[in-house]
This record gives sequence, structure tokens and C-alpha cells, in this order.
Amino acid sequence: MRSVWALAARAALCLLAFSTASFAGEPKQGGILRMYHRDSPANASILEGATYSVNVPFMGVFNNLVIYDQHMAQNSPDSIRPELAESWTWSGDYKKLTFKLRQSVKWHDGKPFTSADVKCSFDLLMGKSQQKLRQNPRKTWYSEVNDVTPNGDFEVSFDLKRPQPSLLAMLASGYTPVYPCHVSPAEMRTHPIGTGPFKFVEFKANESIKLVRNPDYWKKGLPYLDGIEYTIITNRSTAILAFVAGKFDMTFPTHITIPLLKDIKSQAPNAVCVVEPTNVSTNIIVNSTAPPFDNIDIRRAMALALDRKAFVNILFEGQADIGGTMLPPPQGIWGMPKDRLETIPGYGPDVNANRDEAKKLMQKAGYGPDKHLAVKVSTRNLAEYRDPAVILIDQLKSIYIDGELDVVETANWFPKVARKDYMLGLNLTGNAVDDPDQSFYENYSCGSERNYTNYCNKEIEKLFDLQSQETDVNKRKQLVWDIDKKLQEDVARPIIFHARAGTCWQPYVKGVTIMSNSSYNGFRYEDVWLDK
Amino acid sequence: MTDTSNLVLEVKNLKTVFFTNSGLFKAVDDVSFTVSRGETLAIVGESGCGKSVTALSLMRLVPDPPGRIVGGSVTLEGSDLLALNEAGMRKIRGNRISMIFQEPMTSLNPVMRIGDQIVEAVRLHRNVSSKEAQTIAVEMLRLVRIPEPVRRAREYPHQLSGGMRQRAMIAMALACRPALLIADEPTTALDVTIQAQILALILDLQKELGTGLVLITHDLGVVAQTAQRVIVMYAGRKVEEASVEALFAAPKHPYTRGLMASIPAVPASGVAAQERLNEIPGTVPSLVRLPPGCAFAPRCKLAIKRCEAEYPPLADWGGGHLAACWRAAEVAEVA
Amino acid sequence: MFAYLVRRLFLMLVTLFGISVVIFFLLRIVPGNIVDILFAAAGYVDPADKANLEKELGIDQPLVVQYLHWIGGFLRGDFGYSYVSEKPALQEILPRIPITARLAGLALLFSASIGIPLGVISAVKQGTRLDYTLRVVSLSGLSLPSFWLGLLILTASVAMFGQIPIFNPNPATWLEAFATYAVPAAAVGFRSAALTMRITRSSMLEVLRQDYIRTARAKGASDAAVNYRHALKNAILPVITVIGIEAAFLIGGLIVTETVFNIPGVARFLVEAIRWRDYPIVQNLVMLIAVVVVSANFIVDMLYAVFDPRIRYTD
Amino acid sequence: MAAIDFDVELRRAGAHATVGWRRVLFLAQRHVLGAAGLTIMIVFVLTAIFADFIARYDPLTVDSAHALMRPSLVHWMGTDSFGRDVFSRIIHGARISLAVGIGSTALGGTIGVIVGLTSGYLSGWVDLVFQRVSDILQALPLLVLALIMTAALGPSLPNVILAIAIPLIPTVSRVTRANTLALREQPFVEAAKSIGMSEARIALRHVLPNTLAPLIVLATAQLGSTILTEASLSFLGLGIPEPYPSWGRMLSESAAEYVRTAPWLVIFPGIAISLAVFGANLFGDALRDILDPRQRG
Repeated sequence: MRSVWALAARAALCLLAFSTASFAGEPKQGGILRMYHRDSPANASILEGATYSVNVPFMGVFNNLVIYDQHMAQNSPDSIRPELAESWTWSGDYKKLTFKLRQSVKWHDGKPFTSADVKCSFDLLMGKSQQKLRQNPRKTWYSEVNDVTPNGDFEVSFDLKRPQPSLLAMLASGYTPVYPCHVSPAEMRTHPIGTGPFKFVEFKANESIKLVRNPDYWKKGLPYLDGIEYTIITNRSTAILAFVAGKFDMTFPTHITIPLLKDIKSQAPNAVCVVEPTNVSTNIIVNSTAPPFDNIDIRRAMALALDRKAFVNILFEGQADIGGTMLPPPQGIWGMPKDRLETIPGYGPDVNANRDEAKKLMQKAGYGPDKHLAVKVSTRNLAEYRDPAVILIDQLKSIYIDGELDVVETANWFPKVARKDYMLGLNLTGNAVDDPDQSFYENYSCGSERNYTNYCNKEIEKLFDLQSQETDVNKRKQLVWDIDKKLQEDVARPIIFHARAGTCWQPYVKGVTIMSNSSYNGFRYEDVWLDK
Repeated sequence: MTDTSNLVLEVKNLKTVFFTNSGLFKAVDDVSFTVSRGETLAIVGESGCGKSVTALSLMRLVPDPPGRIVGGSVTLEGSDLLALNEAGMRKIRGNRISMIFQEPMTSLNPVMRIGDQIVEAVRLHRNVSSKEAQTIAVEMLRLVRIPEPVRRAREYPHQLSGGMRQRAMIAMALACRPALLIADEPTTALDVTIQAQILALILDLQKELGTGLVLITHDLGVVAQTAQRVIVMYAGRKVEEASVEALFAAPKHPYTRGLMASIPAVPASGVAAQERLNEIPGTVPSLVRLPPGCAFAPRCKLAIKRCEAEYPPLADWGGGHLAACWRAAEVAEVA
Repeated sequence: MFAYLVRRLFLMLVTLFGISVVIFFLLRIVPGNIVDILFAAAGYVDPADKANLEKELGIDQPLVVQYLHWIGGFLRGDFGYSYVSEKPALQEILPRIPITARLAGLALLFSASIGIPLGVISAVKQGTRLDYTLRVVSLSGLSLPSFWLGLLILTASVAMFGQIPIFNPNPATWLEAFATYAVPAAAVGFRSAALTMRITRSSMLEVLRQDYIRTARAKGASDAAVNYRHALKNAILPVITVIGIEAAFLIGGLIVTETVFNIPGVARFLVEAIRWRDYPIVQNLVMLIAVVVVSANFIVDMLYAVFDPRIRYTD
Repeated sequence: MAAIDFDVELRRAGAHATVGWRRVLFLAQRHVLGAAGLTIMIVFVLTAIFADFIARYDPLTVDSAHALMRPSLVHWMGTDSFGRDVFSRIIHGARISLAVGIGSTALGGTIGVIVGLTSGYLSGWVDLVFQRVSDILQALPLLVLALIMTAALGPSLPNVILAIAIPLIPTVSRVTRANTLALREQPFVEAAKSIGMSEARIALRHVLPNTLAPLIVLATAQLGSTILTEASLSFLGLGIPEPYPSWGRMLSESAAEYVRTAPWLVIFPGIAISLAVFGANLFGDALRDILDPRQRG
């Protein structure tokens, strides 16, 4: 354990060193930032994407109405900054949000940016326009939006069905760029046009992505870089070796596992590395519609059997967070405080006591040392999924459950889950913004497509709406904690841990901030520069 | 014996053994003979009697392993071939001593033109340009009576008939005018009609070039037509040697007798034609476990106790007629 | 000869047709399509969106219609559009071919230039210590998993030279360009050199037993002349066949090597396309590979005729 | 003429050992490499059979307190990131590799023999169809075929075996067919026919046994390559899934990321694969020399 703490301390030191250094020197113009990309994204359209593989390379092509401050690690309501919007105002009843837009901003093809483009973008997202996105994974974010209306060329308002302060958080995500009206969704997939600091040059599938400096960027003097080049390397060991050998200035963000971080630090001692939560939770989806997990006792027993610390120790050498649905503090804004968390069954520090309780529940359900329960644990055929599943199966052994791993190909995974053709599933849930609205509605509201377990509790749903409309942050937090606790006690979708991952760059790369409660929002890179 | 000054080849006590996993066998055991310029010596015997190994021993081409020449001497034109190193032996092979093999089908390199194969033989031993060698090759093909030699020289072995191929082999073997030619069953694989032509050709060329010839065959008919002297081999040993006339007139070894009886209508023989061909009863014994005495004894009608116990020495029965049989004197009468 | 050619070409077409049917239906058996994969990242599949997309891509049509549509296009040289990139499939495939071709060519060159001479030496020195050593080395070449070898090469190279020999898309010099391909080609070629060596050895051993080799010796030809002028020329034929067949196997080795060395060639692209269920890419690429393999076999047969005068295709 | 020690020469030729154990011993001396290969294979098979007795730990038990331990007397080959004993996993992995190797070779071999025998024996249109099918299978890259097959069937041990077996069929059927065609013309087959033996019986009783030698040689050669194919599939993410300790899986993906920090995770399984394949290849080579010197490849 000592080494883990040492590493953490070193990482913290790195962060410190970096923040002082990066603001010490005068930014220099020029140079191409070379990074590797972990895989080949399906296309270049962020609105259609649902993985940060799209956001990272293409966020720099665009601007949002508002954006999280790119140099504050923690996304919070206070860190939202104007971008294409110069300012915003809420109506008194929080049912109307009006943006004043920046003038004389030009798209990369020279056409002027106006309020029509904003309307087009959100109509597209709400499924209201003629042209359709091939897929629209974040339609539900705008379920409370009635309409988006331009008032003249440089003002636009969002009319809401009910107050929803969190709308601003979703608009500030890297997932919510403004698209031009005059370019079709299909073209945006292959050759995106934005207003951002970098222009798209080319995307060769499985090979490379190239961006070049936008000389007409509306923020004068930016970006500092001449361009960004991503080489797509799917094999992580090859990619890391290439970084160590100096082929790249920076790794793919939050792509370095904790064990690999050690490797990089020993091979490239000068590299700057940070470890941050990714706001991706690893959780168990439980099929409560069919035996054996329709029995609440067995569900509870399973939740009690989890030794979360062991997961964190094995997979992250201690560096990951244990929490409920919301990312735990200090990086997370909405997560339960530790003392509250430990009152939830299964979260208590005495694993053996928990398991003894779990065994009693199992015996109550008719299982015991001589009668084991055979269970299939389904998961996707990716290491991030398989590895925790292997540990889960091992832990379930302690409470008379014999688990067998059922590895499912990507193409079959969601259809299988949708068919309820599983007992236990090991799943990863990424949260684009650290906000309860996004998390609760997507994963726990009745009828939501991503509520895989079909957990449906009208009582709790009312609380969802209550917290969503609450404008006082502290009051809202209390509500969120109550909801989160209840969700865990109901074993709706037991959260095992919240992952952390590392990002490294060469010491001459300046101005990079890795977000600490999201991995989708921090890649504008307009003021990243190379001290060479 | 023939005049020694004219001697081309003198083989003395040649001994070649094979090491196999069933034991040691003496493929050639203490064989001696000579060949003079222009003379034809036939070596006859059943298959497995050691006659081909004898030929290969002369060329020093016995495959090693499993075979090995373990004794004796082979003197060609005054120099002992067995004492030469490999490089020295290569200078002799194809030059002073040549060989024609039984299978014209497989003995020519299938991917080389006929002409080139002869050219190779010439250029290995004569310091001539490639062009001159070509001319010699065509000349040789003409000499062995291949029609259209220029065209044939450019063809591949598979384009030639068996007889043609054997002619090409002969051309190749004689290209350097060797002192000694060994022909190992040169006609066995050929059609009967071709056989006579090829034999005639070999004899003609032999006369023309004055080459000594060792003709290996199992066919006594061929022997009668071609050879001056004959060696009969059995189980690796020379059992009889005589001039053709003497041998056919009065074979001294029962084995030779048997061989003659097993061919139809032997010319110049005193034996009356029989209705049914005589066969030698039994088979050639395993060379690994030879009896201590005469190897032929188990198959011999004339065998006596002594034959099984003691090997009969080669004895001269007059006029250079050698035979290794205890009862050689009685052979003619008994049969 | 002409009749033979016609027959051969006809059989080639039959084979290619069969391959097109096999690959087409095999792909359709693989569960899930591009839509499932695209939507997987989002965490759910919207049935309406799925139906729309399937309609747009034409994968909602009956299989026979889809097949005819594809094969018709293939014959006209119209490869359709990649489902993933939405660019013309041909435009996606073509630029990757030279990369893989260079790699494969270099690997085959490596394989032949090392494998054949070592095979001959091993055969000629049969039973000697040298022969044993060469055989053990070649067998070990056939025994190492190529991705493991690749990983060890990369790791060692970084540790020892601080350089990583992965693909460099913009080599500055001719030498750099060569280096980009040489290391991965050697990693693939090692295995195939080992195979070539073994084939050459056994082929040589068989030829050395032939009568005409004895004839050559009887002529007084030296060992070198016998081994190279007579034996090798005959022994090379099966080696050519195997190298021809090996070309097809090489694709398999290249998939792994292109992944380890991050080379953007067709082999890795094919695997990615299978993962994405990008039918137009997979189908057309497999067909192109099949055409190359089938033609390679045909060329090898024709080479046989050139090298071996006995063969004149007449049947 | 150098003096010759006849006894030495004879021993070298094997004259002292023509039957039974002495013959085996002699062959082992003559084919040192083959004997080494056979030994490796026997060890490999015994390991697989007695894995439960040899392995010192359960290969699946996760132990977070002992993750990534260096090789030591306690854990001979160290532990992996889950704290599982690498030595025990390699021992149990022998079972998986053997199952894949023997399973797919036997399956592909059996189908190949049936196809080849039928094809060679019946000739005509059956032969024509089989020949074209094997042409088709041979023109598709083996790994691509296996890749699509495992994708279609899903990654599990039987499916991986099947996916690797299918591409073997044409190779085996070609050899069988060629031998069958040659044997059909042999006098003993003619003789069997003349005494009224049925075609199927001739094929099974006379033709098959006579093609066995080259097939055994081929099968041994294939054994090694099937193990390697499984490893490659694992590397591409389609082999035998966790938690089975497949050697290929142990080498690939996340394990490869430990190549410098915990090299024992990468080195030992790599050695295990290479050694097993090497053993199979050595043995296959010797077998070819003994059984069928004319067989190529």
C-alpha cells in the first residue's frame, strides 16, 4: 500500500508542478501537438457520438453556447463560461433561458454564425428538424425543452416545460457543440465544420486524425498550436511504448491505467502525469424480472457480498473511488459524504460482517454450503468490463453463489440486455456531466432506454423532479443524497466503484487541464502550447 | 590373361560393405578383374548379386551412408582411384571413366536441355569455350545417331523417347572419350527392338574410340553377343570368370549353369532345349546372414557337405577359366 | 494449352463465386450489424433510428437482393460505401493496399532470401551439427507467437535504443521508409522464412536421392555444381508452390503484425471492418484478397510450366 | 583408406536394435530432436491431465493482497494483477491449449479425412464439388475465417475449437484425396475389388490405413499451428474468454501492458506456448522422417 500512497503523492506533486509551471512562462505560438488516439471513432460528429473517442479529437473544431472553464479541473455550476453566447439570463421562474450571442463569428467555411445555427442544432437534437441525425443518443437531455426560438440574429431563448437549472450544465458539456445550419448531418460525420480553434483536415479510419489551426478564430491570438495530429493506435502497450519513446507529446486523455502509470514514470521520468476520476462508474445490472434475482433477499445478499476495496485495490492499486450513483467528493459535487455512504448496506467497512449477513439472507432463500446458486455474469468482451467481472465472480463465491462468466460481443450486448436475457450484468456507465439530472433520469427513471434493470419507483421519480427544479444548490444536494441512498438500498443497480485514470504528457506541453469529474468536456485545447 | 601393357582397369580384391539396421552385408566381396583397351567385360548375375555396386564402387559413387568401400584397389590407367581424394576423383569421373545407367527416364536432369547436360560434361574436363562445347555436344549427338542433333540438343529429356534418351546418355558418357565405360544394364528399361540398336551402338562406339567396356547385365544373351570375357557374380562374390566361348561351352559353376538353363535357347550350348524353362530353385540368400560355406549351396543340386562348411577358392580350370566350386570338374557331366 | 487455360480460368471463376457467397452469408450469420455497433456506445438502441438506418444502408432488404446488388457492383468496380466512414469503399481500401503489399513483399523477400539458402545448406549438410542448429532455429521460428515476438521487439527496441519501430506515415528519407517496413516484415518473415527453409530442405533431400544427381556426379561435377545447378533447380518447384500458398497465410500473420506495429494496412483494416460489421469493406476486401490468392496460385502453376519443362498443360 | 570400426558403423546403422524397446531407444538416439519433442509433448499432456495435482493454487482464485508478486518460492512464476498464481494458471492453461490443439486437429482431421476419402474414392461430381469447396476455404485467409467464425459463434472453448478446425479441413482432405487416388490404382485394391468387397469397405479397410502415415505427420504439424492460432485469436480479442487460463489470453491485452513492470506475466505464458508448439513441431518432424520420408512440408 505504501507505494500506492507514494504514487498518489507524486501524482499530486506533478499536478502542482504543472500548474505553477504552465502559468509561469509566456505561451509560445506554433508547433503541432502529436497524440495517439485509443481507437478509431465511428465518425466525426460529436452530436451523434456517445464516447469520448469522438469528443477528444473533434471538440477543438467547435464551440458551445457555454462551456466549462477549460482550466478548472472540477466542472461545477460556477465554472460555466460563455463561449458563442456572450451572456445568459434565466427568467424569474427558471422556465426560460436566453442567450446573447457573439457577433462576427465565422464558420470554418467563411459563412457567418447566427442564432439560426443554434436553433438548427437543437432542433436536430430534439428530433424536430427535417434532417435527421443517424443516431441521437442525448435526445433525453432536452426532454424539458419546449422550443428554441431565435430573437433576431444574435439572441436565442430556450423555453422549458418546467424549471430545470441543470440545462445549463448539459449545454456546457463537450457533447453539445453548435452545428452550422448549412451543413448536413451526413457531411458533419465525414468533414465537420465548426467555429472552433481548429479546422478539420482529415480523418483516416484506423490511421489518423488531423486538425489545423483556424487562423480566423474569433478569440484573437488563439489557438497557440499550429495543429493537432492524432495517430490511432488501438493496442495500448504499443501506444504507451510509443509515448515513452517520445513519438507523442501526450497520451490519449484518461487512457492510462494505474499500473501503466508506474511504468511510464519509470521509463519516462520527465513526463507529467495526472490521475483523475473519469466519472465512469462500474456497476452491476441485476435482472429482477426473473429468478433468482427477483428475490430481494438474494439481491441484498449480493450487494452485501461486495468487497469494493478489493476491486479498487486490484484494478487501481487503491486509486479509485467508492460511492453511490453520483461521483463521490471531493472531485464529485453531488456524491454522498463518506459517513452517510457507510450507512448503506454493503458499504460498511467490515466486509466479513456484511458477508455473514449476506449468507444468512442466502440461507433464508434456501441456499447454503451444500446448495450453491449457479449464476451467469454477462459482460462485454472488453478488459474494462471483464476484469471486474472476474473479481465479482470470485467474491460471490463467498456467499454460495457460483458465477460463470458469459462474455458477449459488443454487437450483441445491448440487444441481450434489452431482451432481459441475463441474470447479472457487469456494466460501465459514463456520465458526461457531473449532474444528477443526467444520471438519475437516464439510468433510473421508469421507461428510460438506459434503465436496463427496469427499476421503476414512482416515489423516487417524484424526488427526481423535485431535485431537478431546486435552484438552491445546498438544498438540492440533500435531496440528491437521499435519492442516491435509496437507490443503493433498493439494489437498483449496485455501483461497485468510480474509476480513475491517468493522462501523461511531455514536460514541454503546457496548458492542459484534465477534468476531475468528467472525461467528456475538457478538450478545446485552444490555449495549449508547446514550450520548445 | 590379356596383355598387361594394354590394361585399362585393374581391380584387385575390391570389398564394399553396407551397414544397415539389419546388420552388415558385403555387397562386393573380394572381387578382382581387369579390362583391356577395347575389350568388353560382362558382369552377370541376378539382381542383388553386387554387380551394380561393383560398378558404383569403380566410380566411387557408392552412397555413403550406408555403403563404404573397405578394401582392395581400383587401378585405372596406372593410378589407384581409391587412393585419390574427392577432387582428384572428380577429375577422373566422366573424363577417364564414364557410366551409363539403367534408367534413361530418370537419369537425365529433367529441367536441363540435353545439349547443356552434355556441354556440362565436356566443360568439366576440357578447357573449351561454351560455344566449342556446344559444337562437341551436337557432334556427340550425331555420333550416337540422333537425328536432327541441333534441334534435339535444345530439347528437354521428357521430349525424347526412352531409346533417344539412352543415346543421349551414351553421348554424354563418351563426350570426353573415356578410357573405360561402364554400362549398367543399359538396355533393360528399353523396348526389345530398341535394345539391340543401343547395344550395337555401344559396341560400335567402343570399337571406334577404343574404350574399355564393363557391361553389367543379367541377360546372358546380351553377353554372348557383346563380350569377350565374362564374370559371374553371386552374393557379392565372383564365382566364375572366363572368355565368352569358354563359359558358354563349359560353365564350371552350377550357378552359371542354372543361369544358362533359365534362358530360352542359349546359342552355342550343348544343352538340349527343354520344354519348360529351368529355374534356379530358391532365392538369393540374405547377404547379412550368409552361410559360412558356399553361398549358393542351399540352392545347388550338386551341393555336398563341404560346400556348406568351406567356401571354395577360385581355381583356374585352364586357359584363365576361373570358378569357385568344389565340384567344378563335375558340373558339366552332372547337369 | 489453350483448353487448359480456359478450364483453369473457368474454375477460378467458380471458386471466386463460391467465395463471394460464403463471405456474404457468413457475415450475415455473425450476430449484430453496423447499427448495433454504432448504437452500442450510446448504451441503447432506438428501434426507430435502427430501422431508419437499416433502410438507409439497404440491409433491410432480402439477402438475395442484397447479394445481387453487391456482386453486381463488385463486377462493375463499384464497391459501394463504407457503412462507418460513409466514403466510397474503394477509396478506403485502395490507399491501404500498397502498405500491406510492401510489407508482404518484403516479408516474402526476407523469407525466400533467407529460407532457401539455409534450406539448401541444411539439406546438403544433412545430419551435421549445422543442419541440427538450422532446423532448431527454423522450428523455433514456427513456434513463437508472432504478436509476442512483436511485443518483445518493440519493448527491447525502446529499452535499448529509445526508438520504437512502429509505422511512420511520413518517412523523411528512403532509409526511414525502408526501416518502417523492415522490422515488422522481419517479424512476419521470420516465421515464413522458417517454413520456406523446411520446405527447401525436404525438397532438396528428395531431389538429392534422384538418379540424375548420380548422373551429374558420374560426370565429375563438383558438390557445388550438383547441389545448385542440378538439385536446387529441381527442388525449387515445391518451394514456389509453398511460397504461393504462404502468400495467403501471410494475411493472417499480417493482421497481428499490423496491429502490434500499428501499420495502417488492409489486414488490420479488415479486422476492424469485421468488428464494425462494415459489410461493403469486408466483402469487397475479402474478394480482392481471394482474387489475389487465386491468381497467385494460377501464376504459380504457370511458373511451374516455366521452371519445369515436363509440364505443358495439355489436359 | 581409413580404417573402419565395423561395430561402430553397425551401431550407427541401428543393427543392434531391430525390435521392441531397443528399437525405440535407437530411434530416440537417431532422432534426438524428435525424442526431445516427444518428451516435451508427454510432459505437456501429463501436465494437462494432472493439472489439479501439480498446480499449487486454484487458477481462478482472486487474491488482492498478493497481486503482481514477483516470482518466488511461494509463487514460482509470480502472480498476476488479480493475485492469481501464474504457475497454476499455466499448468491449467495446458489443458485449454491441449483441448484446442487436439480438439481442433481431430475435428478438422476427421472431417477432412471423410471428405478426402469420399472425394478421392467416388470421383465424379462429388469430387468436383468437394474440390471447389476446399478451393474456396483455401483462398480465404485462415485467421480471417477463424475470426469471422468466432465472431459468429461467440467466444467459447467449443466454438474456438470449431472455428480453428474448419480451416484445417481442406489441407487434410487434399492429402487424403491425393493418396486415395494413388492407392485406388494399386493392385491390392484391385484384388479386393475382384473378390467382391464393397467400395466403402475397401476405402475403410485398405485405403484409409495406407494413407494414415502422411495424415499422422500432417496432424502433428497442425497441432502446433492450432495452438498458435488460438493465441492469435486471443490477441485479437476473440479467443477463449476469461476466466479460463488460456495461454493466448494470458499473453494478450492487459497482460501485455505489464511487459516491463511485471514481465513474468508476459514471459512465462509466451515460453509455455512456444515450448509446446516447438515440442509438437520437433516431434512432427521426426515422425515425418520415420514414417514418411517423402512427405513434404
